[in-house]
Amino acid sequence: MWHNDFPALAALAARGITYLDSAATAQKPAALLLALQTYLSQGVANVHRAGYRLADEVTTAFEACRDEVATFIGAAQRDEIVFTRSATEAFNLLAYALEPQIQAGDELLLSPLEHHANLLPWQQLAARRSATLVWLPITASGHIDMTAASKLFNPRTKLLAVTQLSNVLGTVQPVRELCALAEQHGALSVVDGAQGIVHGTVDVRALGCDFYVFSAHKLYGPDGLGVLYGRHSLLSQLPPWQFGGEMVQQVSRASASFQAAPLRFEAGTPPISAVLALRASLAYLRALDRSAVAAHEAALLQHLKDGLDQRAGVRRLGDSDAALVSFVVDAVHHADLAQLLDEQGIAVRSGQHCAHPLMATLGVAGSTRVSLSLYSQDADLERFFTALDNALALLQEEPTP
Amino acid sequence: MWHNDFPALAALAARGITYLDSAATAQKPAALLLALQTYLSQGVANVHRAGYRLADEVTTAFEACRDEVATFIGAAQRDEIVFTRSATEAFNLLAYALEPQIQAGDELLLSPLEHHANLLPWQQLAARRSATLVWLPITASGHIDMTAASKLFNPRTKLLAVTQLSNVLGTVQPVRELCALAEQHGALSVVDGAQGIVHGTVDVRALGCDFYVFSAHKLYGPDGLGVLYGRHSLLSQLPPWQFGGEMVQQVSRASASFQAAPLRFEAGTPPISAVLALRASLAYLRALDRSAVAAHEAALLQHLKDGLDQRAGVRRLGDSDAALVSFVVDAVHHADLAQLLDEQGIAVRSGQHCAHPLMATLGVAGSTRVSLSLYSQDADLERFFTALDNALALLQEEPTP
Amino acid sequence: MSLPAAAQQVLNLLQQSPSFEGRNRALLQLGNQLPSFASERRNEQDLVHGCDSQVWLRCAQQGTALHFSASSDARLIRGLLACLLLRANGLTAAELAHVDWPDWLTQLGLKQQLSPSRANGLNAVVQRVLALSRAT
Amino acid sequence: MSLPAAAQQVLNLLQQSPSFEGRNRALLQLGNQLPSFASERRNEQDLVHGCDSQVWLRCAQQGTALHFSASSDARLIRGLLACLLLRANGLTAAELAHVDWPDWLTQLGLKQQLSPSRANGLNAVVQRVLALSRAT
Ligand SMILES: Cc1ncc(COP(=O)(O)O)c(C=O)c1O
Ligand SMILES: Cc1ncc(COP(=O)(O)O)c(C=O)c1O
Repeated sequence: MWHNDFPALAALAARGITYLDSAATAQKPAALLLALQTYLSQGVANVHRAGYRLADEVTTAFEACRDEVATFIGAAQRDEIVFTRSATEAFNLLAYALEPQIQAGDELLLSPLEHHANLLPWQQLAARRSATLVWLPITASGHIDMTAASKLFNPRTKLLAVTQLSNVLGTVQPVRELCALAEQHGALSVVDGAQGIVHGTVDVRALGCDFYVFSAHKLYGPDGLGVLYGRHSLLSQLPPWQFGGEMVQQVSRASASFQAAPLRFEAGTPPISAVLALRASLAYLRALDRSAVAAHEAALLQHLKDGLDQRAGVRRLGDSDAALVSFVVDAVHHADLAQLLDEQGIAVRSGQHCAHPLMATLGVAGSTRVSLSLYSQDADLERFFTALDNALALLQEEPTP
Repeated sequence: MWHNDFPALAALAARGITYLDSAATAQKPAALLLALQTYLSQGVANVHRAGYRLADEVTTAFEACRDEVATFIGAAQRDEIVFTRSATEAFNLLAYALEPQIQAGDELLLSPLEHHANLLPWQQLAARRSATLVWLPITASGHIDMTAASKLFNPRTKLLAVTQLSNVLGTVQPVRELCALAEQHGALSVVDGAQGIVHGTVDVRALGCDFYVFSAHKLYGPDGLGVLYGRHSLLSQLPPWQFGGEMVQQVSRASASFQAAPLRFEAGTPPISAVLALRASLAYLRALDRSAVAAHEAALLQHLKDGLDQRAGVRRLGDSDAALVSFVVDAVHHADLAQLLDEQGIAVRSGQHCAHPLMATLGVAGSTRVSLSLYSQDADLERFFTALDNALALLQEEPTP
Repeated sequence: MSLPAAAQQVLNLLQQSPSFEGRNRALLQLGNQLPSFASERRNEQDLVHGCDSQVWLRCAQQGTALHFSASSDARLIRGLLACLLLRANGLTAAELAHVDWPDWLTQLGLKQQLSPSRANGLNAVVQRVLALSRAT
Repeated sequence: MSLPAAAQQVLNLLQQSPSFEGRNRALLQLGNQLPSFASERRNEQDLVHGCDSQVWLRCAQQGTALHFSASSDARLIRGLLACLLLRANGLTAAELAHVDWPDWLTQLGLKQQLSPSRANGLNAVVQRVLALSRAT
């Protein structure tokens, strides 16, 4: 139903391509294309400290997006929203800006489900500060084990960094409970919402997290833009990380003073058109019936799981709660499967999904991931299953001796 | 002549707006709008390690832009080109990645002309490492004084960071000579090409710099994208700075190994559509007769300087060589002038232009900056002068007692 | 809430002179009337951040009525400040809290100037006026 | 430069079976014929980075002729490797330098597979073949 709002889908269909990789990046609604085209064809300007009305208009629209993001995720204040290049940059900003707060022997609590973006910055921070990464165990279904987790918090725990929705398993994590534990133990909490925000309503205050991160391009928005939410009392205390124009108050040859958050974290010319484009995407999403979307995605997910379970040799990894499923096939290499699916126009992810430690934990070299979005349809899954059957027919054949 | 290639100019003209702030950000050619629209409406995909043909196509186009940037600036190899969020991010990347090479007592050589983006990252680095910033004197015309400069290099000099073209004065700096001095003294050289690349052909090998930085949005390209060029022998030795997906080789819970440059510096999903858009802008620029462009801009600049020099009380800052002029007016506050110009539809920059130390050096609180581009026209300047005369008629009137 | 007399006057003045010249000449005149700060009173704590010119603002209390004085090194900005002060002066903190500033500037034909992203800092000045009034 | 006989055979085989099934079955068969590496010979230095599957490649010299052996844990990739090796084996380093790989894969109907951005790593394998041949 919503899929007519996404012009690329028709173009892909015309080429025989079925896009089932929305967890990597989502196709864009027409509203986004229009917003970009309008901005770029009506006159661009740089933002902040506008001396003329065009710059004032652009800045106002830019800052309006900050308000809309704040509303979208339930932030208490607009200045809790920082625009970054991507989710990845947001995690790096945090890992550098929090560095002074981490001492030797401190513990950073991570799950083995984490995407490299929410793992490597902490791994590097731990190395720089002689801190320790502590790993939250996961259950067979791919959920963080809360009983085990609660025992891992201790006075040395300084930070919790967990994903809301695994980009490999599709499992929804007990983030609210974990953040509550973190708070009880005086630890900071960082939630990776890159996947989570796409498939459910987010309320950062209800989650109780200190920081929340996502990328616009997965949320039907533009690439080149990420969002960092930070609780005001914490964000406003973090030192700036990148330096340049617009984030300063006074600069002399010897020293400088900086703006308050969020501007102090937005050095230089920001991705203006991406911010305006995100605004259009959020407006589009806001106008949807989100419970209808959720129901649609849930039905698709069930269809996907059932279909996979019916196929011999196919084993799902974990038990997905939302939007995506990874699987392996006995005696079939995921790279071979990827190649045969691609030849049949099926665009799915194959490999380690930027989550090497998780793959090691699961004991698999790689997997095939099918991911869904609000514009996915049952027909997409039918095409996928047909292609899968064709591929497996070849790959599961006994090798001629 | 070229101004018909920029759709926003007609829209601005229809609103009575004369855009003379291209040094802040440039309007976009139709070719860029088309490239964006095509990409977004034909099907987006994430880049690198493609498992299917759509991702392969997008990655190929993305990487082709790297080749085109390399050619555009005369880099020896494509892998000397790193895509960043902006020029600002590129300077920050350098200042963090070079940090291990800077020791207490080392000297970093800067000019007082630098934009905050090419000043603050070094100021912060100097503070972190107890290094010293040493300032290259400038002449009355606003050029780095080479005689004085040559005496400032010494064995403690570790790095030279200078702008190619001042964003406040429009003066072209003796970058080639300075880089040669840096090389002789074993110092690294960083050139800020944010303005320079827009108004002349750049050949990084002829310049002899180690690093060269610019922003796409000033070069008729998209916002949200910067470029860092690094000499291969140096860039390939720099440690990564931001961490996340795509920049790794192997990741375990305890450690990680990284890709070679440039990918090691491009953590996470890059600004893909901006890279594709830049490619379109570069193709557009390549097709122009660049000497005709240079002649056009030179004639406009002369028109601008002459016009300003004819007005009583108007004093130009420095002696611009290219593309932009800053001026002050006796007994007139730049903020008042900005307001009256804006009311008449003139979009020019007013203030300190992200160059506080330069303003302090020049002894002015701020200035008005008119900046030109290849799409500027004499008629734009005529409208500017009319508005200027109207504004000054009011502001230079004797105050009623 | 009726307009203070001084505010009514400035309204009349600006509404009578809607042209570019007229409006700005009026603003310049208004600015000239602003009592100028002696330079020793231009201290850091009265400086309003976020303005492209230097703007000082202070607040005094006479009974429950508040009186603001302000200055700037830019003449037109002084005129804009005058427009704000003529509307604000003499009001109580409670009354001030109810002033519809966007509406006031719209009536004066100066609405654009109040945008938070404007380098003139007028919005920052209004915020400071309100903060000072709350602090009394 | 005429094609080695084995290369001509694989060309015929793939050109005779242009369908999805035919081509891939042929590739799988070719892959099965690839002498498999004993696992103790799968050492780190023979591993070709940049492939989604694990690919090993080594080179031996017989006179001036080069002989490559390769393997992978993925069967179709093995087939693709076989296509490369059948074209390369027996050539001298000088001859190898002149092989037009994109053209060869185009003839086989496999051109897409050689893209540098492909996770299959075939491009990386070709680069390694050339590097090894230059090193002899
Ligand atoms: C769970 C998760 N976190 C973080 C990221 C990183 O996002 P980006 O590459 O946009 O920075 C991703 C994207 O793959 C993801 O799936
Ligand atoms: C000389 C110079 N350097 C650096 C920059 C910073 O560019 P950006 O804001 O795109 O990072 C600018 C832009 O104003 C500039 O003019």
